[in-house]
Amino acid sequence: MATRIRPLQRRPHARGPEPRTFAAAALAALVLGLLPLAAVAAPPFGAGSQDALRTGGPQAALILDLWRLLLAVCGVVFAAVMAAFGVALWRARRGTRDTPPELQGPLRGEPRSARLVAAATGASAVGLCGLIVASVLTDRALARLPLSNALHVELTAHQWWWQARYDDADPSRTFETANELHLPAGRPVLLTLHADDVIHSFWVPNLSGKKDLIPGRTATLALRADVPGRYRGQCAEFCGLQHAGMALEVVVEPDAAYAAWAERQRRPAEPPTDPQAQRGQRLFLAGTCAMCHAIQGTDAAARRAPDLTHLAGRARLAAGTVPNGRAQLAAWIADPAAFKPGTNMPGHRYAPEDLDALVAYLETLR
Amino acid sequence: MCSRCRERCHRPRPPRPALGLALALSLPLALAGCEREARRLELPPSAPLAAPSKAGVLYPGPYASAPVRVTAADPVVRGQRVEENAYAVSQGKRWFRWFNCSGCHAGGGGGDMGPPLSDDRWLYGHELPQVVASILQGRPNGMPAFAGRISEEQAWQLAAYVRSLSGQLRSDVAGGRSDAMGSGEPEQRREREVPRPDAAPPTVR
Amino acid sequence: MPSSFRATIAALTLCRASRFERRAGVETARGRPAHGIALLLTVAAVLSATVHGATGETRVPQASQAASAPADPADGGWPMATRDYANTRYSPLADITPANVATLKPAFSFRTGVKHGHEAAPLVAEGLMFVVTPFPNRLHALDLARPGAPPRWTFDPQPQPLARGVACCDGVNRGAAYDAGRVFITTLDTQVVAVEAQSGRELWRRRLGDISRGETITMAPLVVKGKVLVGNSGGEMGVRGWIAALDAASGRELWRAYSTGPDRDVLIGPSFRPYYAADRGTDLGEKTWPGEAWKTGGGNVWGFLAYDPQLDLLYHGTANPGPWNPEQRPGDNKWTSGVFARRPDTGEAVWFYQWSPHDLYDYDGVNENVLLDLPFDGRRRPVLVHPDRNGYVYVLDRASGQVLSADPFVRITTSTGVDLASGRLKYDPRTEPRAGQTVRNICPHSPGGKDWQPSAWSPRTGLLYIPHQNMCQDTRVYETSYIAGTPFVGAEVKMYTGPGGQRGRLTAWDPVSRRPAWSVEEPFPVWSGALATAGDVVFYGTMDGWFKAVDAKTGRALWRYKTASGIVGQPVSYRGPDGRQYVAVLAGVGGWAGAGVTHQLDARDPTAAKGFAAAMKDLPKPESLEGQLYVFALP
Amino acid sequence: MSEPPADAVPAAEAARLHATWSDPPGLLGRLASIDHKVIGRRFIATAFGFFLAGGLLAALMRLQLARPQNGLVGPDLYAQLFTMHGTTMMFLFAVPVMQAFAVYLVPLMVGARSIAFPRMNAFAYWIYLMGGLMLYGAFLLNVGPDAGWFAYVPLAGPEYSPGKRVDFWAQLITFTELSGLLEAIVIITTVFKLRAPGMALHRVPLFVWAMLVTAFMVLFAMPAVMLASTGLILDRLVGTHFYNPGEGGDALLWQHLFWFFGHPEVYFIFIPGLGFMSALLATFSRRPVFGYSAMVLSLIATAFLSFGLWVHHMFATNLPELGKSFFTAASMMIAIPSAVQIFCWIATLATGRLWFRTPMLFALAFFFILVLGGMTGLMLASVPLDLQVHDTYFVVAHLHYVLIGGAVFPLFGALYYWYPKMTGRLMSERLGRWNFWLFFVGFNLTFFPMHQLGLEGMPRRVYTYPAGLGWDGLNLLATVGALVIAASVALLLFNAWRSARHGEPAGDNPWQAATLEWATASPPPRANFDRPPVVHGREPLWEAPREPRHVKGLATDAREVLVTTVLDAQPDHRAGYPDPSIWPFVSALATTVLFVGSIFTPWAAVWGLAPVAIALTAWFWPKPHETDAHLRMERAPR
Repeated sequence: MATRIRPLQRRPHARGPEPRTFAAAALAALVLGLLPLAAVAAPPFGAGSQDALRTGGPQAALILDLWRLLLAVCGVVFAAVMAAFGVALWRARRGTRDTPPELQGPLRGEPRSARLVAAATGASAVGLCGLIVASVLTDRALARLPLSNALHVELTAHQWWWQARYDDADPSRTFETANELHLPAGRPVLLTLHADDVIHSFWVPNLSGKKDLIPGRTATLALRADVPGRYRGQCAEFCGLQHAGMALEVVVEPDAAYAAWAERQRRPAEPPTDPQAQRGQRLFLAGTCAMCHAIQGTDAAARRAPDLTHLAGRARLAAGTVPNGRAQLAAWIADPAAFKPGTNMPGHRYAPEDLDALVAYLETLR
Repeated sequence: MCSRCRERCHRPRPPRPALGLALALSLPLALAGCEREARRLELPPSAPLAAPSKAGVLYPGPYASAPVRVTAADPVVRGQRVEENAYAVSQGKRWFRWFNCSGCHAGGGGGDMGPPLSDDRWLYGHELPQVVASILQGRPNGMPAFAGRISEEQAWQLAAYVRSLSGQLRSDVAGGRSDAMGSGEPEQRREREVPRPDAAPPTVR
Repeated sequence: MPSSFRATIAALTLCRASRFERRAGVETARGRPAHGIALLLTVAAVLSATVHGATGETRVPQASQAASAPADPADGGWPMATRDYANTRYSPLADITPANVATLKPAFSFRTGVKHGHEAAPLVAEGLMFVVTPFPNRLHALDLARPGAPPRWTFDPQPQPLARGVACCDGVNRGAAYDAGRVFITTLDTQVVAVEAQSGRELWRRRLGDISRGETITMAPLVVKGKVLVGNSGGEMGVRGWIAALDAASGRELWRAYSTGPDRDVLIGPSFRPYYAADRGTDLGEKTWPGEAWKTGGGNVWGFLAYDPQLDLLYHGTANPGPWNPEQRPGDNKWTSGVFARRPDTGEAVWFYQWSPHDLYDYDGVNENVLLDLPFDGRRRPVLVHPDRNGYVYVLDRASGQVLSADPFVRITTSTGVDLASGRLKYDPRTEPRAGQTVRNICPHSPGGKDWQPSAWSPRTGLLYIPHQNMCQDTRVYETSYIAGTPFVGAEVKMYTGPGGQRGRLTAWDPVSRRPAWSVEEPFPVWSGALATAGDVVFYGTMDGWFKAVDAKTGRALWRYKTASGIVGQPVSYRGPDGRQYVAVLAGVGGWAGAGVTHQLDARDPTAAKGFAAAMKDLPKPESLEGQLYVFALP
Repeated sequence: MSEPPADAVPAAEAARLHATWSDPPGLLGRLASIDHKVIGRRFIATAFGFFLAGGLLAALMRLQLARPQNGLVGPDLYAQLFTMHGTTMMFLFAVPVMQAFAVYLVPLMVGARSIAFPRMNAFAYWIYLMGGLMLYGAFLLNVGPDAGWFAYVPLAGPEYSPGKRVDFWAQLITFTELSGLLEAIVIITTVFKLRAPGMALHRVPLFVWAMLVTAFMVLFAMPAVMLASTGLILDRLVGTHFYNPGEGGDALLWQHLFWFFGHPEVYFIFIPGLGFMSALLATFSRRPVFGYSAMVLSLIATAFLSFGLWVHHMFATNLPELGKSFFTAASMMIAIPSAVQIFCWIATLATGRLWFRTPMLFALAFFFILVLGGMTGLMLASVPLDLQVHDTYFVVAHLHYVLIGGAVFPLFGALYYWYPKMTGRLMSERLGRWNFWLFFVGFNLTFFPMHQLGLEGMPRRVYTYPAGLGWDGLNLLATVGALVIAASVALLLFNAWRSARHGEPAGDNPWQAATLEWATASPPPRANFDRPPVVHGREPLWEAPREPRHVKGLATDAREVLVTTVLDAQPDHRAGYPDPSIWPFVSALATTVLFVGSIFTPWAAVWGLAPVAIALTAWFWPKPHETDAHLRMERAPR
C-alpha cells in the first residue's frame, strides 16, 4: 500500500454562491450554462441498464408487451385522427374575413357529419374498452408471478440510500447489505418495502414497475430477473436534496454465483492483518465512521448508514453514484458533499496517512 | 449578501406593489429569512477532533482534554449562525436520534437515564458553546464524550437543537412536530424556559 | 381458602430441609439448605451467637401444627432479599395479626441520604440490620441491640459516578445477601464486594463488567453452596446478559454463563434437556439471531434467583432481548426472556423455558420464581410459580421445565394465551410492533403485568401476593444503532392507565384454582415488594408513601402509615434482639416508575423515562427524596 | 371601423354612460377600480408575468440538465426551481389566466354591462397578485418552497422541510384558493344572471359554457386542496397530526386530498382551452361549431369524470387491485368526451371555409399536440404501464403535451384573437407566424424526446443524472428546444408590446366573428355596450338582425345592470351596481398580512382578523347616496 492517495482535488460540482438569489442564478445560467463543466470520470454504467425497454425479467417484459400494444393502438388512432384532420384541412374550402358565415347547414342539421362523429366516437369507445381489458389482463398476469421458492428481501429506503436485508427462515442466515442487490437469475424475489423517513419509490425499470415506499406502511413487490446482468435502479419519488443521487444496483447472476455471494455476505468481516489496515480499523472504530456504519465482526453496529461489512465487494459507493475505487473512496470520505451535496455524511480532513490507512482497511472488506 | 445578514427576523412580509418604501424597510427583516433558510450543504470538512483512543466504545466523560475548537471567527458568531438556521437545527434533530441522544434524554428531551433537556435546569451551562462542550467533552455522571465521534459541525447543530428543546431558539427556526409518536409540544411551540441561575452540577444526586 | 388445600400443600423444599435440620439437632429457622456441612455449621454458629438467649425457643410457632409450616419460626432473621431460596418472602413470625396490626407504631428509622429509588430489602442477621442504598451503594449496618438502632458501621464501595448515567431505570439496588458472617453487595458499576458483617471490613471485591458499555449490576446476589451468584443489567444498552458464580471466600470467578451466543458460552452441555422442542438444538443462542445481533442481545440476569436444594437446581430468569425493536432481531432470540435451571456448581444448564420467544415488548423474564410443592392432577409436584411481565402466572414443573398452567392475572392484549402443547406464547398480531407504526393499546405495558417487585407466598393461605401494575402503552419502534455505551432500545413508549382506572394492584393469586382470590387497587403501580407473615397480615408499600397492611385472607385494609417518600422497597419482618416482631421497609421513591419524580424529568414529554414519567405525573412530590428506613413494631 | 350602427346612441348619452361607469382618477382610483375589463387586463398581464417567471425557472432547469453531472444548479436551488415552476404554472398561471380571460370576456360575451360581484372580483385579483408576489418575494430571499408543487408529506411536513419554505407554499395555496373560489362564484353568477335578454342557456357561446363548467369544477375541487393545505400548515405550525402516521394521521391522506383537487385542476386548465378552441374554430372556419349540444354535454361529462380519476396519480402506492382497475377505466373513459369534441371540430373544419390566421394556427396545432398527449394519457391510465413510466420524463412529456397543447396553444391563439378587442389594435401577423412556428417546433423539440427519456428510465425531479445511461443526447435536444421556446415567447412579448402602439387598428369586429364581444367598440367602452344587446340566436352577429335589438330603459346616470333569469334569460329586474371602492384592495392587503403573519405565528389568525374585519366592514358599509340613487330609480324607472 505504498501509493498515497490524495482526495480528488477537483470537485465534480462547481460550487456556486450559496444561497443564491434568483437573479444571480439567472445570470450564472447565462454565463455558465454554455461552459463545459467537469464531471467525475465515472465509468459509464452503460446505456440501457436503466431502461424500461430492455427487459431482464417477466414483469418488465409483460409491461413492455402492453406498451407495444398500446403504442400500436394509439399510434393507429393518432394516425387516423391526424389523417381525418389532414383530409379536413386539405379538402375544406378556404375563406377570408369577408367570407359570409355558413349558417344554413348547421341549422338544417348535418347528418353526414353526425354519422361520422358518432361512428368515430363508437369506435373510440370500443377501442378504449379493448385497452382497458388489455391493461387489466396484464395487471393480473403481473400479480400471478409464481412465488414459490421466492427469495425474500426487506428493502428499507432512507434519505438517500437503500438498506437491504435478505431474509431466511433461519434468522442466523439473514444478512444485510446496502445499495447493491444481488438476485439469482430465474428465481422470484419478494421485496418487502419500508421507508424510514419520507416517501421513496423503488424502481428498476429493466425488471419491473415501481412501487412507493411510504412511511408507516408496508408494501410488497414481486419480480423475477431472468437475464443475468447489472441493472440500475433509482428512487422515483422526490425525496429531498439527494433524490437524484439515490440509485441502486441490481446484479442478476446465475444461481451458483448468487449463492457464493450470499455466503460471502453472511460472513463477518475478517480482521485485518496488514498493519496499515489495522490502523485503519482503529480509526474506523474510534472515529465518526462507527457512529453511523456497521461492520459485522467489529464493534461497529450502527444502522444509520450503509452496512460496510463487504464494502469492497460493491461496484459503487454512495448509493450507486460513485465508482468504488481507492481514489474515489478516499475522495468520498474526505468530502462527500462534493459528490452529493446534502448528504448526511460529514466530511473529514484526515491526515493523508490516516486516510490511507482507513481506505486500506475498507479495501479489505471484501 | 444573505450570508452576511444577521439581523433578527421576526416577521418578514412580502414586498407589496407600489410600496417601495415598505419594501426597503422590510428588506433587512426579510434578509434574516434567508439566513434562516440557507442549506449549507457544502461546508468545508473539518479535521477530526482528537479522539480518545478506545475503539468501539464512547469515551466516558468527562474528557476534558477534548478541545472545543471553533473554526469560524468566534464561537458567538458561529453559534448564531447555527441557531438562526432552521436547516442546521433540523439536522441537529436528526443527529439527536441518530447518535442515541434520545435514548438517554427521551425523544422530546424530557429525560430518562439522562437529565431532561427541556426544562430550566442546566447542569453544565445553557450557552451554546457550553452545550457544545458538554457534548464533545462528556460529563461525569454518564454523559460520554463525543469528541472525535461526531463532526464538529454536527456537535454545533446538536447543541442548537438541544437548546431548542427548552425554547431557547426563535420559533421560526426551531423545528415543528416529528413524524413519530408525539413527544411533547413541537420545539417551535415551546415557551422559553428561563435558565435557572442557581443550577449547578450536583455532586451526588 | 379450603382447608383441604392448605393441608395438601407441601410447601417448599424448605420444610423438608428444616425437618432434616431438626433431626440433625441444628437450630436453623431460615429454611436454609441442609446440604453443605460447613455452611450449616457456620450458620449454626452464627445464629447461636446472634440470637440472644432463648428468644427463639420461647415463642411457640403458630404454624407448627400445620404441614405447611415452611420454616422454623425460631429464627427471626432475614438473610437474603426474598428471605429464602424459594423466594417466598414469608415470615413465620405471627405476633402481628389482623387483630393488633392497627396499633403498629414506628420503632425507629434511619436516613440513607441517597435520592435514588430504594428498592432493596433490609437484611437482618447477627443482630445487625444491613441496609444497602442505591447508587452509591453504601452499606449501613444498624445495631439492633442498641436503642434506636444506631449505625455500627458504614461501608462505601465508591463506585464510579459514570455508572449512574448508564443505568436504565434509576441507579437502584435490590439488596445484599448475608452468608456466614459476610455481607455481599453489588455495586452499580458491576462490582461485587464482600464485607465482614461485624466490622464492615472489605474482604474482597471483584469487577465483573464494563460500565463504559453500559453494563451495570442492580440485583441482589444469592449465595448458594459457597458461591455468590450474580448477574448483570443493561438490556437497554445492548449488554449481553450473563450470570456468574464467585467463590464466596475469595471472590474468584468460578463460572459465567451467558444468555446468548454459542452453547459453550451459555454453558449448555450434554445434560441440557429442555422440555420443549423449540429449545433443543445446538447453538440456538446464536442461530436464533441475525448475524452477530446476539452479541448485543441482552438477556441480562437481574432478577431474584431461586435455588432448590433437593434437585440442586438454580433458577434464574433472563431479561428482554436487545434492542426493544423486534424487527432488528428476527428469530426466537434464545435465551432471552426465559428461565434457566442450572447446576450451581458448574453453571451447566439443565433446562430452559422461554416465556416470551422473540420478545416484542421488553417483557423481561426475570421475575421471581417461587418454588412450591403444589397438587396438580391429583399429585403433588415440585413447581415453580412465576408471575411474568407478559401478564401470565406460570406454573412450571421445576424438575423438567414443563408448563403446567399459565393464566392471565392482568388484562392482556399482546397475546391470546400459552399453548401448553408447545409451551409457546401465542402473540396477538394486532399489537405486534412494526417499524414506523404506532401500535396502540399494548397491555400490559413494557414493565409488564408485574415488574421486578417480588411477590410473597403464604403457605397458610395458599395465596401468592402479587404486587403489580395495571397499565397499557402505545409503542412506536424504529431502527436504532448500537453505539456502545449509549441506549439500544429503538422504541418510543407512551404509557397510560389500564382498564379500571387504577394503575396498581395487589392481587392474591391462588395457583391451584388458577384465579385471583382477591385484589386491592391502588392509584399508582404497586412497585414495592410484598411481605406475607404467619400472622396472616400482608404488607406492601405504595409510591405515594403509604405503608399498608391488609388481611391475608380477604385483602381487607387493616393499617397504613404515611412515610416521607414513596415506597418502592421490599418490606421484611424479623424478630429483634428484644424478642419482638418488627416490620421494616425502605422508603425512597424511584426506580423506573418513580424516575420522573426522582430525577425531576419533564413529564410534558410523554416519552420521558420510556413513558413512565408522564404516566406518573400526578405522583405527588414526596416530602423528601432521600431514602429512609422505617421499622415498625407493636407497642 | 365599420360603419356606425344605424341606431347609434347619441354622443351625450355615451358620455354620460362613460362618466357613470368610469373609475375615479389617480392612483387611488386605479386601486379602487372594479371594472371587469381593467381587472381582467391586469389579471391577464399578471398571469403572463408569472408565466414568464415560471418559464425562466424552467429554462434554468433545462440548462442544468443539458449535460450529465452539470454543476450549474445545485440540488437545493434545483428543488426550489422545479417546485416554483410547477407551483407557478399551475397555481399562478394556468388556472388564473383562464379565469382572467373569463373575467374580461364573459360579461362581454353574454352582453352584460359588467361582471357580477365586481368588488369581490377586484378583491380576488388583489389576493391573487399578493399571493404571487409573496411567493416570489420568498423565493428571491431563498425561502422558495422546495418540496415539489405537489408537496408530498412527510417530505413537506415539519420534520423534513425545516424553515418556512413549505409554509409559504401552503399559504400560497390559501391565496390562490381564495382567489379561485371567489372568481368561480363571480363567473357563475355572471353567466347565470347577467346574460343579455334572449340568451337562453342553449344560446350561450361555447367558451362561456366552458368557463361555467370550469367555475363549477373549481367550486367542488378547490376545497379539497384547501383542506389539505390547511392540514399541512397546521401540522407544520401548530403540531397537529393530520399527516403523521405516528399519531393516527396518514401520509397518503395528503395524496388523496391533493389529487382529488389536482386531477380536476388539470381539467380546469384544459376545459377553458376547449372553450378557446370552439371560439377560434368557429370564427376561422366561418361557421358555427358542429354539434353544439354534443359539445356542451361533452364539457359537462369531462367535468364529472375528471373527479373520478385522481387515483391514477397514485398507482405506485399500495392500492387494492379492484380500485386500480376502476380508476384505469375511468381514466380511459374520459377520453371519450374529449374525442367527441375533437371529432366535432374536425367536422367543423371539414365543412367550413378555413381562414388561416395566427389564432387559427395555434388552434390547429392543438390537434396534433393534444391528441398526442391524449394518447400518452391513455397509456398512463393503464396501471401496469403507469408503474413503469410514472414519475419519469414520460409523464413530464405527457403533461406538457396536454397542458401546453390543450391550454397554452389555444391560449396564445386566444391572445392573438382577443388582443384587438382589448387594445383596439391587431397583433402583427408576420411575427405571429414566426411566433407560432418557433413555439410549435421548440415545443416538440423539447418535450417529444422526453417520452423516450422516460421509457429509458430517467426519473423526474432529478437535478442531475450520470453520464452513460444514454440520456445525454436527448436531454441536450430538449434543452435546445427549450431555448427555442424561450425565443418564441420573447417574440410574442415583442409582438404584443409593439402592436400595442403600431398594430393595425382593429375596428369593432376585425375577425367578423359571431359573439357579442365583437358587437361593441375595441376596446369596449366603460359600460361595455352603449346599449346592451338583445339576443335571438346562437350566433348573434352572424344572424340577420331582429327586433328588439337593444335593451332600453337602463339608467345612464347611475350604475344599473339588467338581471335575467337563469334558463331563458328573460329580463327579471334591474339591479343597482356598486361604485368603485378602495376597500377590496385594503381588505386584500389586510388578508395578506393575516395570511403571511400566520406563517410565523398561529396567533396572526387572531390579531390579523381585526384589520380584515375593519376593512370588510368599511367595504360593506352602506353609502347613503348610493342607496338613495337606487331607491329613486326603483321608484321611478326611466
